[in-house]
Amino acid sequence: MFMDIILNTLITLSLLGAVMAVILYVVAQKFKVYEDPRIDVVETLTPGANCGGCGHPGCRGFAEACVKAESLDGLFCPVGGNETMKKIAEALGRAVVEAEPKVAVVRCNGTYEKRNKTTYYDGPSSCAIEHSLYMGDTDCAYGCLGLGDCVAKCTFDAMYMDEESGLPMIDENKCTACGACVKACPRNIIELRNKGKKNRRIYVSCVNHDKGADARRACGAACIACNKCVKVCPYEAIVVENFCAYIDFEKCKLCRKCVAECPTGAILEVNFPPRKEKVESAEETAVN
Amino acid sequence: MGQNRLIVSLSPHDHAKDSVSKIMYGVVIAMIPALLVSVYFFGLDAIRVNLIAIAACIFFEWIIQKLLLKGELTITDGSAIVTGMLLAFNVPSNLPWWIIVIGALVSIGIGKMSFGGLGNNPFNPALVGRVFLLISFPVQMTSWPKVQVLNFAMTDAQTGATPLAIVKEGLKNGESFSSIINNLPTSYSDMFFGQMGGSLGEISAIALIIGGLYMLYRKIITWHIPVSIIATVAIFTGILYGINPDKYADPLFHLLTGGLMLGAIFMATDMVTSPMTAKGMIIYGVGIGIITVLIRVWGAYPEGVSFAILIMNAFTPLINYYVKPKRFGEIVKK
Amino acid sequence: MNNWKNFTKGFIKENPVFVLVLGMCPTLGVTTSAINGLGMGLATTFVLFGSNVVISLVKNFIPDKVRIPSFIVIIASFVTIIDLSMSAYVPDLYKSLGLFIPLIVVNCIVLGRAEAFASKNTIISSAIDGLGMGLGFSFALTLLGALRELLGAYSLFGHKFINTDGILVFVLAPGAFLGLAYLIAIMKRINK
Amino acid sequence: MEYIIIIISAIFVNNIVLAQFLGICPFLGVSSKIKTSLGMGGAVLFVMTLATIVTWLIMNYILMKFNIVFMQTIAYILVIAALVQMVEIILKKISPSLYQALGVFLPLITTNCAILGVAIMVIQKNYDLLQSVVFSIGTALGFTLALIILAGIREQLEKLPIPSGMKGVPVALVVAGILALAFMGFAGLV
Amino acid sequence: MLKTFPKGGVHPHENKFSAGKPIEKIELPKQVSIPVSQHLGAPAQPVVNKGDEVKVGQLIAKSTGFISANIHSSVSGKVSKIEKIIDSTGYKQTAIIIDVEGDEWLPEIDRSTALVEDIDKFTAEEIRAKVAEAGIVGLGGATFPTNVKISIPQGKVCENLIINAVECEPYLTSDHQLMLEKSDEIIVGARLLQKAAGAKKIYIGIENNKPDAIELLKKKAAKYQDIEVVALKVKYPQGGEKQLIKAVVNREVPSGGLPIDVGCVVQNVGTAYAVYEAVQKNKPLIERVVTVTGKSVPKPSNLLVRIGTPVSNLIEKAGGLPEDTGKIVNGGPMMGKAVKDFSIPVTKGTSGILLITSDEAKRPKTYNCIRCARCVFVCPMGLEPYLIKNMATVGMFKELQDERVLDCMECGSCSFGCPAGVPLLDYIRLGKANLNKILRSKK
Repeated sequence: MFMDIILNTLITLSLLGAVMAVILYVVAQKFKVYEDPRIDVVETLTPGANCGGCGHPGCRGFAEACVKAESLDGLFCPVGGNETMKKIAEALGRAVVEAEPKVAVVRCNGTYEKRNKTTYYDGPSSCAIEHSLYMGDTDCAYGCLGLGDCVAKCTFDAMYMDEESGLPMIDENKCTACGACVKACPRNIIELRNKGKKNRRIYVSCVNHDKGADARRACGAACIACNKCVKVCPYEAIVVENFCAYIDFEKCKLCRKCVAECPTGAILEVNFPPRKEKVESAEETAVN
Repeated sequence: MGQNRLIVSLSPHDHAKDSVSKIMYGVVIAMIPALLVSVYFFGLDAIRVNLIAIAACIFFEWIIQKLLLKGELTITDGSAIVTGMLLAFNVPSNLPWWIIVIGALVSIGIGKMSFGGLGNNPFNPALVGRVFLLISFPVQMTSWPKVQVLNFAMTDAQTGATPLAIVKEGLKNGESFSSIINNLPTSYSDMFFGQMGGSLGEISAIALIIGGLYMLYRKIITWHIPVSIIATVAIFTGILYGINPDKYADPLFHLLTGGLMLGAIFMATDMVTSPMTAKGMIIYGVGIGIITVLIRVWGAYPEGVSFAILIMNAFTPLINYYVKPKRFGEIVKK
Repeated sequence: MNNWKNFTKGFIKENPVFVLVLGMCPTLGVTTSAINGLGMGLATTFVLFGSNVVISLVKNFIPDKVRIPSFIVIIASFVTIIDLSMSAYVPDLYKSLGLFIPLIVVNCIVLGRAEAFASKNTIISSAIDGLGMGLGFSFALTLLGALRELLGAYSLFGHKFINTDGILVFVLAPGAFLGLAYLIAIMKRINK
Repeated sequence: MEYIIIIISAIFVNNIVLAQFLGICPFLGVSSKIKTSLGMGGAVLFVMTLATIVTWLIMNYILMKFNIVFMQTIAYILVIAALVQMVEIILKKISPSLYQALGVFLPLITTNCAILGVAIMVIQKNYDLLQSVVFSIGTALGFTLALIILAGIREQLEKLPIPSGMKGVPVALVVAGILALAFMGFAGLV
Repeated sequence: MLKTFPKGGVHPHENKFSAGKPIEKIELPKQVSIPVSQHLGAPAQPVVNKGDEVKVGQLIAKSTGFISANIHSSVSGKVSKIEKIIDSTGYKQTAIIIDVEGDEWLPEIDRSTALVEDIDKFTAEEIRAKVAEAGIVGLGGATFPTNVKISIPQGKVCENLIINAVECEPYLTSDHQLMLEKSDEIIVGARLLQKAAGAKKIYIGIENNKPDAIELLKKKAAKYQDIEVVALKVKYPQGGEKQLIKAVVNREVPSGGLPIDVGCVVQNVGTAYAVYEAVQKNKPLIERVVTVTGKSVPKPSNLLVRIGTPVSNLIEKAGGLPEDTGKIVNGGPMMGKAVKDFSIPVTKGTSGILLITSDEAKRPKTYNCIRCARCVFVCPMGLEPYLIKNMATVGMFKELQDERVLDCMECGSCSFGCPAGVPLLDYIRLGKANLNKILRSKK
């Protein structure tokens, strides 16, 4: 009796298992869908943040794109950075494009002090809406509106609004250069720039296209396209276009000459040691 | 410049000057006739219940906003008063104070503030509170004091069942509807004016209708929901009555008793929890009507309006999702 | 030290109910009283412990393809054991837990731990993990059960404090949902 | 009439989710979008009916015959696991979009206690095969109904500022709690 | 029962303070700034240079595309500069700035007030050419080039010309006053438009709050079989093209379609007058009637203003800037645009300048949406503003296409009636703009 039960149990279970296995096998064969197994492999290598910073719908989308693409050119996971890309390249047996680490930079220095408000904007706290309405509550039609659309879009908690200046600030340690803020800004002020050696960067913190006098009238920190920086730059890294200077971060060697030269202080330097006295006085004049 | 800056905003630059608090206080005004009737029949107890409920609702909203949500205080918008009054209208006038406070806590805490306050709640907060109490304290919630005209002594009044419960019980025992209704102490005109047992705000159909007309006039509600509920109940029960007048109560009885009028005019029309389109409102109203009759006729509870409204509240997002207003210039696909 | 961490994480930081939101069905279904919650929790702990140990033992013999089915069979065996022994030794408790005992087999926690932990770790740490998680689960269930019993019947582990009916909703279905909702919300706040 | 009562009871009065607490995981997990929840409901309806039939047959014609009823849990879970995998494979082929939408929750149907629960319940209730099928259909419909209602409410809440502590599971549970409260009104209907 | 459109609409306070005030000519300013983009479509290309002498009516910027319009000098004098100035859009646009010297008109412009009724001397082709030459755009506010509208595309037939004399915007009275003073010219202008578009019938739609204009036009139109003056119930936004067509001839312009799809062309009364002047008097569009009004304005008036005159001159003429002015709106209160400062010039689309006191200028307090459904009930296009707002807030722009957000004509009825004070239209615009961006990038 006891043996019977055990025997029955064994037989039924193994039979059941076998039948199920056969059915499953048949079904699996019949309804086979080919899916590149490498997609799964790559997906496990991604950070899984699903932030969309790479331009693909989520990490699996990125993995699919990686597997399908001929080469990994143009495919870069901003969150995982080079390390992740290296791993993916290894897994797929391809060469990886080394990308300089980047960081988001707000190219507007129009603090409350530097820019007078000329109207009172009454509406939802959204840059996009204010931008669609008019040039903004200051006389500068290009600068930051200060309502924090970029901060709201940052999923890495790397941005905050500085209450004193009314400008968004970026925590460079948290910033993954995913570009969400760049897309969020209706005025295209935010740019992804190379992090630079020792995290040092120099950039023109202004994007206005007004003539010098107009720009100056609207904002004390505006680039007035005086061309002084262009003249002083030994590496031809600076160009002035549409009444605004731009420093090419690929060419810039961080010599800091332009910073001292700028009459409005529109060129900013980040993470440099403090200057010697002479230069400081130059900065002072820039502020005045 | 500086101090004399022009204001710039998107159009329109004019506003109808209506506001949420005006609407809420409008509802409060509309409830006053029913409140007066309840005082007339239940005495000071009616005022006691109302005051406790309103005070508790305001207090809980204030404390939750202050301590937990740390958001902007919105108690002045009057919605807590409406919730408190509706909750009070839905309970017997002799309910112990602590049960009312629990009801207010559930209404505000669970029904409203859990979702972030006014406008976000998918369910009518007062009804959440009332159903919670009904299921938690079945005894206290279903012993209704008998009406006594202008009795202001705070004595314990006798309690009795509502006409709905009496009829339901009688029908279950196999009596015919006509014999039950003839033995009932309340006539249809009594029911119309409110001289019957029940929750304190639901007794007088005429007072509720006056309030409803006022809200219609103020454009706080539209006709769709109340009319569709009442019509559905009338038609559905009419059919049943037509099939077997002994086994089922007549439509007029269903319309005048219980919380139907209160539900149709004040509870179901709660803006936050009812559909957005005219078509959707009618579907919603018909749904409430059908479920009400189902529960009243075949369910375990004598009264089903509260449940019916809560259930249709749950369906409201789906109705909004599937029922769209007629778009201008829509090309009709054939 | 590491083992201690493995053991305690199940209580607050990775509590299967409050934080991972797994095993909701028994959590809601049986917690009408503290004792039911505790009983269910301990039964689950037994299965978790047993299956974790066995799986970490046999993990090397099982081919990857049939991993999950084998795990399920192992788990199901332990469930059957506890099912039968409970019906024999604690029939009252067994009756009130009812359907939920055989349903331990589909409790996401059990399979989840097997897959995520036991199939990759040694016996000792798997056992500790299973025990910790199980006790964390029991803790959650007991807490919810106690809350519901306290509010719903004014009693705790069968001791009546006030001799009337409580707020009945809490021993009924809606109370389970509401009680758990606010417990999770509170836990969220604590974990922050 | 008997079958109608079974169905109404399974959908409204003893709703599998709101009254019996089975299938809570997918109930909370797949209820953020109306479309997904409809798909999930369909999948559950299909798997549940199929599983009930198969397990009923196994119970009555194998386990009882060989007197090894205690093997119920093990045998059932095997069958269900295999069935789910089968559905998954078929769905992947027939409707990739639905497969994508249901994603991780298809395997979760295996561990959906509603399926196993119903399979066990029909045995406990001594239903015959037809009754079992009707019961499982009704239960699945009840599950889908609860799922869609919750999905509708959650889709609406998603666009509103909910207190941060309540976001996600807690608010879904509160909604479920109030729903359960409301569904208690159906008590005594059958 | 008066005719109206069936779905939605609101009743803002009319506040027509300047009603019945005769049209006054305003003195020439010292300097005018004439933006090159005063119309829908591509900006015109300046054809004068700094230092050039120009006369009144001289072409100073040429239309650059199919949808574009000529710009003429409204004064005589010297071009002082061509530069970017802030205009009523709130952005900087290129404008031709002219220092006024004297008032010397081009000789071919007939400045007499004699009525020229004969329309048979022109063919439809010639009328269209003259309209295009004169740079006429829709004067109701949309500023769509008129010649494009009356050039009926192949395969379509224009049955009805509807003259939009609704003026449903509160406060504004410029069209009303124009009808009272220039009724004969308007009728001739309408017939010119009819001929150009080949329409069988003319309807003139007027809201019932202008009984004097209805009566006068009915009298003047009596001798023409094919002109019908239709009195309409007062309801905003009846002046919207689609609503007007629905109200007058009960046809529904399909979603995404144009009035011509249902055989209609709609023209503003002001446009009809401008067409009359352009065709019969050779006068390009260089001036228009502007209402200057507001609750605190000392002298609400209807002014005949040269294009390019600074708004501050108009306000001066209407009695000066009231002290508590909080907002200046170019247009009416429902669809007008708040402007940034007083120096902006009057353009072809400026139908009114509305001054709002500072306490009324502030928007009402915002509550949570209580889903009262008023926005759904008042939306004349049958949309669900609350839903669009919610979706735009969480960034579901692509899905907005299914909610037909592009049908929104931004009448503002939803924001106007919202008891919670939610700026629904702001978000709808945001959604529209983002959806358009997505659609454009797809192309």
